[in-house]
Amino acid sequence: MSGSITARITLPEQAHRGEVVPIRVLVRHPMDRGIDAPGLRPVPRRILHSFRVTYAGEEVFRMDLSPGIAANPYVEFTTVAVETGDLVFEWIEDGGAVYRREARLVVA
Amino acid sequence: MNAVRRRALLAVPVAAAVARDVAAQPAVEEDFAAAERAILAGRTPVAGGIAIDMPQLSENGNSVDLAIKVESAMTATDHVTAIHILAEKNPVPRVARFALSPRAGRAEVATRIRLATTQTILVLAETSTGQVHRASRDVIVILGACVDGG
Amino acid sequence: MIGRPAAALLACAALGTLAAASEIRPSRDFLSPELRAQQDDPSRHPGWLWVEEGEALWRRGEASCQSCHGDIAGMAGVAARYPAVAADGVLLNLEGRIERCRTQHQAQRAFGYESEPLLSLTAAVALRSRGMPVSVAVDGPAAPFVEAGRRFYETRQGQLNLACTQCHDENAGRRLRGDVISNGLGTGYPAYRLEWNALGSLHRRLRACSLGVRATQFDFGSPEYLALELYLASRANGLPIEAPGLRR
Amino acid sequence: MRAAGLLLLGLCAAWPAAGQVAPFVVTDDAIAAPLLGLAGDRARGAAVVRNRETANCLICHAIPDPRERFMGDVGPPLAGVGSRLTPGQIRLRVVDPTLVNPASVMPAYHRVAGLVNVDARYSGRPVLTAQEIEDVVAYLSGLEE
Repeated sequence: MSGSITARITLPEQAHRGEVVPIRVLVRHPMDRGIDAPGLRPVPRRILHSFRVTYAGEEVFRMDLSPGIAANPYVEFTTVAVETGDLVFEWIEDGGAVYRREARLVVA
Repeated sequence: MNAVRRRALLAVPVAAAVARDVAAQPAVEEDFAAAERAILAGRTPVAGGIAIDMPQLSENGNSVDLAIKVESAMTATDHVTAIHILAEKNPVPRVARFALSPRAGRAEVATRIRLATTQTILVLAETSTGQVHRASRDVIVILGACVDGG
Repeated sequence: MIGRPAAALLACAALGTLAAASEIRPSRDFLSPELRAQQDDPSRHPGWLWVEEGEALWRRGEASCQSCHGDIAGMAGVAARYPAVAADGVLLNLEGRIERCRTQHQAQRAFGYESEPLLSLTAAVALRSRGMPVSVAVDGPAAPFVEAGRRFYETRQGQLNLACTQCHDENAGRRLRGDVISNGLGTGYPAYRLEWNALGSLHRRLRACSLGVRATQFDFGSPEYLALELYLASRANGLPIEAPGLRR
Repeated sequence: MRAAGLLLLGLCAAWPAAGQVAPFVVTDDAIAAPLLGLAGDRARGAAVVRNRETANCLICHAIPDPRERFMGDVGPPLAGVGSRLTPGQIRLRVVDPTLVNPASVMPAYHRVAGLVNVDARYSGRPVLTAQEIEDVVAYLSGLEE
């Protein structure tokens, strides 16, 4: 299952082989922490609980998120430029929905 | 979360205030110390080797910038495998866990976290050699005045 | 548009206004260094998520915005001229202008104030004026609206009996608890507000102000807030648009 | 956290009974007599001053308490106010500071007349009751140099 999600992925268009590339990711999500209070209609927790990035055949980054991550999560990490190809970004939401985005990195 | 700061300047958004206040109560609470013990799994942490970049004062507990750099060669034999963020006074003390490999090139991550109140942030970094590095920082969460419960 | 010459005329006619205006500082000057840096950095500013959605909406559909207006880049400077009085005498802010386009030219239903698509489109259009000086018309048909807005701004309201001017002019730069009081300009809206965890309109912020002094909260797009928005823009004439702003 | 929400609910329930403004007489720049002849309580007053839902004094003023952080600076610090002003002068300034200075930015805490666009939820009732005013006066009078 895969849905659409608004994400802004910032990375250099080009990099040299072996260069450490910074990647910044903003994704639109309320990160609902859930409500379970007496007298209120219970609202289930709904957050993006995992985020993984694969590139050139391997997982290069993974993050487990909690309700303690700010709404519209922001993540910054680095990866070594190994070959021209797509970085695949995948978020898993409570309930099992998976969101996927790709961004191309050209390696010279 | 954010009970104190979120309490409106005025007593208007009552239902919203109640809802927000209890929003982050986990079904089963794991306390801060227990969370740290579980990650350490019997290992004794080494102080240092971690730089935490976070403002000493945070204007709004909804979004606190946090950047972490761990000293590591990030080679196949010696690299950081995991970085953990724990928040002492959050309803859920385990805020995030990052899994890294040598493909990261550097052990540097940044994110934005929610803080219920003024507290201590703890960072643990596990390495492929079995070590755990430990560093902490205090952060003051400013009580805002112009809040509307939105 | 006649925005800038008109503003200059008004300033000459009323030296008092000119003197006061010279003390008004851009909203960004009141932000913490962290927030200011983030406002300037699209890769870290969550408001850009809405901009992205707005730019997609601009191109969407058969009778898209783009089919009449061309690329959204052509919207440069437009947001700086709003609120403005339309030919039929109605005061429109940028949101109102977009809604009119929807209903009159695109034969679509209005998005509705504070709806996600309207916020997104407004943010995308406003971004095209980012850094440009506010230049709203304050004379001619706009004059009575500016005057109504000024009266609202200067009237003590609510159970706490406070006028906007008492905080945003007389006490700007001082602290309410941990909050620094700004000059109360709307130049950053729609803005991503950390308290909301979302993008919101100036009128949403004004409703929070009214709540803060325990005064009647007027509706989104109400005549009261529209006139106030124009008056705030007249105070900001010459200062840069910051939208999408980042606020605590 | 949950207690905070319940407290708010409690305040709402108390509103209808609180919609009264006590009569007072201004002599020079003071209200010499306690409102309704009530006795103030310093500890209760200290709580009212800190309460963000009612008086919310610290949004604008600082009090001499190192445990309080991020107090406002729109109004003067309250340390030593008990030495600078008599209880009657403090009472008038809390009840309605516009009677001392019409342009005062400080809200009137015990007034309902002449207010504009008051939200219906607050209409017809003062910010503080006569008892709360007396408690605040007792607390502030005790802040001596």
